[in-house]
Amino acid sequence: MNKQDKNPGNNRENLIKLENAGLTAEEQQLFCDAVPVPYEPYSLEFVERFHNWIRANSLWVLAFGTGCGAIELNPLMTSRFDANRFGVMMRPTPRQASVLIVAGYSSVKTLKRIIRSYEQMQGPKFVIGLGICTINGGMYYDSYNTINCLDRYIPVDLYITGCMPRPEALLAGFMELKRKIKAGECDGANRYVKDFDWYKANQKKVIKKWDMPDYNW
Amino acid sequence: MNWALSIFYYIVTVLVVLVYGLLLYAFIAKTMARVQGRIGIPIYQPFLDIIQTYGRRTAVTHGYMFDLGPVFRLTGGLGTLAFIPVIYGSEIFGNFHFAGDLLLVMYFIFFGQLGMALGAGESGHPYAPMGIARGLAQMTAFEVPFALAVIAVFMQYETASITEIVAAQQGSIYNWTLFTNPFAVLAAMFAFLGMSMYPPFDLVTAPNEIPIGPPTEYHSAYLSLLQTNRAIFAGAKLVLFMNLFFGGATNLPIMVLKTWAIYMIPVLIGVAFPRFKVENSIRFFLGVPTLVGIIAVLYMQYWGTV
Amino acid sequence: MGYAGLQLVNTMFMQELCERMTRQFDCDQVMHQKDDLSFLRVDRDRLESALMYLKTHEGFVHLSFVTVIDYIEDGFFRLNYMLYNYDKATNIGVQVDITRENPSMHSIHHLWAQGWTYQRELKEMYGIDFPGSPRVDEEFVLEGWDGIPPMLREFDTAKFCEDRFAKRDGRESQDIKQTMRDNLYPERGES
Amino acid sequence: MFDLKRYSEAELESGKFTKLWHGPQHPGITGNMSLELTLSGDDVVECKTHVGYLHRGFEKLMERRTYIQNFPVVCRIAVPEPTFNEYMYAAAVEELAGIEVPERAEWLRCLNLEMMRLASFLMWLGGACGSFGMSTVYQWTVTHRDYMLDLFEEMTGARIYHMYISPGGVRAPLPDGFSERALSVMNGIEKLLYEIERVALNNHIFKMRSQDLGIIDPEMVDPYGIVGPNARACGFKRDVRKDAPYLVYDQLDFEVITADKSDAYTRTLVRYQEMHQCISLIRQMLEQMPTKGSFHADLPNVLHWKIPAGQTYVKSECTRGEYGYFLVSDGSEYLRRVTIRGPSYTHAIAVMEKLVVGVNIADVAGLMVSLHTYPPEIER
Repeated sequence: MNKQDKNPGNNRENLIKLENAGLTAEEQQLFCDAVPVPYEPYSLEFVERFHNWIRANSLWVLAFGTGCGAIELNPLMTSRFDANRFGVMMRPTPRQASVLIVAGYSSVKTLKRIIRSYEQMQGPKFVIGLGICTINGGMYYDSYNTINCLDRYIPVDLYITGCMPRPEALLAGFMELKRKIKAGECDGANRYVKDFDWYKANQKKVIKKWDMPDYNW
Repeated sequence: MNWALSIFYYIVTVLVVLVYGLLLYAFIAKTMARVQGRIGIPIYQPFLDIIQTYGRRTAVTHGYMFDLGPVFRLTGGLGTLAFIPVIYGSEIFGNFHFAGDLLLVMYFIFFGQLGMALGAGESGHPYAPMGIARGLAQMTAFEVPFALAVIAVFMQYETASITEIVAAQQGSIYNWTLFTNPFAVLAAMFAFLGMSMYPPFDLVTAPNEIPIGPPTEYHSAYLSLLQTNRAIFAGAKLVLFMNLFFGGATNLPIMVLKTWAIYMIPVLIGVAFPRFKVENSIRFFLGVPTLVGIIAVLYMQYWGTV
Repeated sequence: MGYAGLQLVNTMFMQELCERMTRQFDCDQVMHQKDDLSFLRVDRDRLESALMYLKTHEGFVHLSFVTVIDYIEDGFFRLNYMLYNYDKATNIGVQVDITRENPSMHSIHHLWAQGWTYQRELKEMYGIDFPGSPRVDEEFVLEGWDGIPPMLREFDTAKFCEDRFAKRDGRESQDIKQTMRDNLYPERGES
Repeated sequence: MFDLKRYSEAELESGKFTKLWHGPQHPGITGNMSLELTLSGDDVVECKTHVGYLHRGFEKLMERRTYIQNFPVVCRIAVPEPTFNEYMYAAAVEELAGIEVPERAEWLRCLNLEMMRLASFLMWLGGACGSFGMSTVYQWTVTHRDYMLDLFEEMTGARIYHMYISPGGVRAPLPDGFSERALSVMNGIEKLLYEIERVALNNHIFKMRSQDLGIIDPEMVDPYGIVGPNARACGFKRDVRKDAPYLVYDQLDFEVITADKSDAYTRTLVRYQEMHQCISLIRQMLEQMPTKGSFHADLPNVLHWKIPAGQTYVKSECTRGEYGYFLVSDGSEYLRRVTIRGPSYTHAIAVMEKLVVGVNIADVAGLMVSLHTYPPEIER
């Protein structure tokens, strides 16, 4: 994904504080306005590789059924397919989760919640786009309320196509995600911070009721 | 004994109990998975989880108390373990036992929860105080039968030293408190159901009601501390129950076997039961278990034979 | 009584009902779609009393849904209140035409406690106002909508999508007719 | 008359109440919707539902597609029960266009619908037990639902979105040996149901928590438009399958199941009995079903399909009650307007807001599941 050419002048260096213009003056004091910074990998390479291996084998998925794809997550987590075998677990709170599954189409209203959840997750964090509708809109390409390309709003590490993707496809997707994490290719959280302005501009173009802080710590 | 050596032995004990607690946790998770028809997590998964949470590269704090919460919690776990002789007669696993250690241990069991309450309260998430209120209410309730059981044990052995209690139970299986004072054991096991946070008493982390309660906002290294504590604390609690009621252990395999067997009781009840509401839970603990506890004390008072 | 017998009774009941309604409420158009479904059209101001009559005297106690059909060519909205009679197993659709400019309609919330949800949806999706209906001005399914109400016929969702949401490079939309002709019946050619 | 208790700022300012957002990211909420709760201690004093997280604008999209293009679209409307959408759309189009469906297709459709009902109920039963903390039952039922999905895959070629019931008939006949395999799955599910009855429905704690929770007053049923098992649990003998039989339901032997008090426990029991009824219906159909004959009507070229002008309302009984399509055609290649009436529309919004007042926060999930709501059919 080559985004640098689309990025209209990254002026992060000049930026000290987020504006949080969507909030009222009273609320602005309640929220953090620090600009997110990318995290550094461990300085020793073998430590980083070790941690990547650990991360790959302990994937905590945020239990957030954003769309119809959530219906295939139930068989995935239960006895027929049992993703627990591979260290995939559901966590009910974004603070503790490391994988966000965007299950199918996301309407604009849900996208706002997806962004909030994603920003509250602690890095390294990974995003799986599930279903064709996250890739290019799929069946809802002309719907006025669903976004078409998910990776314009949050960085996506892996897409699983299909409508619906079967649980086997999801398992294969998790395996592929593990491979990518082990290889150190999943740096979505850092990409998000680096291209912060581009992502925010895209998000604000779609979400018209922006009554939340610019970055949800 | 040299104090430096004793601290070294304590650290060894903590590590052993930590590893054992994590393995036990994975084993229990696998057992529950088998009941549900699944294979379940690999046996080494809890270790990976701890390192994974520890290895998160970002963290957000909500204030000093928030930072201190997991520390308090871990202190509670370590403190509990510090005064329980894990293996009877062993120099390495003997820990800092002294004449009144049982009283101190009972204090430490609840210390961690209170500290956690302070920390989670500052996280600002509405589910956290809700979980704390539930947890503290339930804790107050199950403390009654547990305290009564421990009082009965005091009266039976006329000592507050865990080592002496274990010593009194040696020799034959019929010397265990389980057989000499069955009412106290029954009351204590009821309390243990509440302590171990499996259904029907998993109110604090009830996933469908207040997902996952107090630690909602805890993440990264904070969560790693909490996970460590969970393993140590579970191990310490099990060892305490084993010492008080099931004759203690003279070597490691016996300890593993007995604690595992004790732990299976709440687990097997847990997989087959729905969850109580908090008022039902309190009502439950103040009912039959408390009555059994009182009977245990009366039994010791009037018919007790030591 | 078998199902066929029930049907016959229902048909007679529906015809009598429609006649009664025509007499009482000046229904200007009656349409029998099938044995257990008829449509009546009433005046805008008589709607409430007609619904009240149907509910209390004729046993049409169940409001299935309220919806709107947008006739942009003729410049009116057609509101449709679908009622159901459990005893006679018959549906009746009461229809009202209202103008498209500053559309507003009487609330039926006092007749059915679920009425406000439908009215809230219609307000958001079509811009039809229901004065007095609870929470009618709140957002229902959309959030931060800044255009004309999306269900209106003049709202072009494909164009809106193109402006608002970026297209993925490489995605093509094909004309289904042409594609099927080319792929399935290549020998027929243009027809 | 039916005054909604209005949300007042002053109350919240007094500091006696807590505002809590339950959902959309919450494991106890069915699907993707949220409840805005005002709590006094642990009790709910005020609730506002927020829907629309799944709004895709189907009614608009369908106006832009030709009749046959809509056929693969409609099943996406309600995820757990796509088949009902397919059938309702096909029935509406057939009625307006005057298409006669072959008898065998009707049997196949009916079989598909009943299997879907059973699969959906299985998932729901798991959720109902899971919301009270019995995750074990949830695991069991979802697995058995997966065996049902295998049957669907065999019958239709897909697990979730079958696209099986097309206007004019069905896409394929039953494969060889289907009924033996279906019967063995049915036997397995029946065994599971008896197991669940022992483990969950007769469990003291389950009863204690779900009895007297969220009682639907019989007087509430008509004003709020409550349908399906929720209404049947308080004694109303209302079932579209009996009131206005469609497909082959008039040839099948079944009774409408009712109870006398609609609380969460009774609703669970009614649905539990309906699951047994589903199994019995599936067995009857597999026995009586014609094995020969055409399964699809001869249609003109679907690309040039024009449906005569008209309007109709067709309905069926889905797991939650009356599910209907209101279709208006103006004689062109595109439909004029379609309205999808899902029972969750009123159950999840008006009824939920009314019932949840006074309920302990711990029971909100249980109450919500006991109403059996699916957000995707509310907002379409």
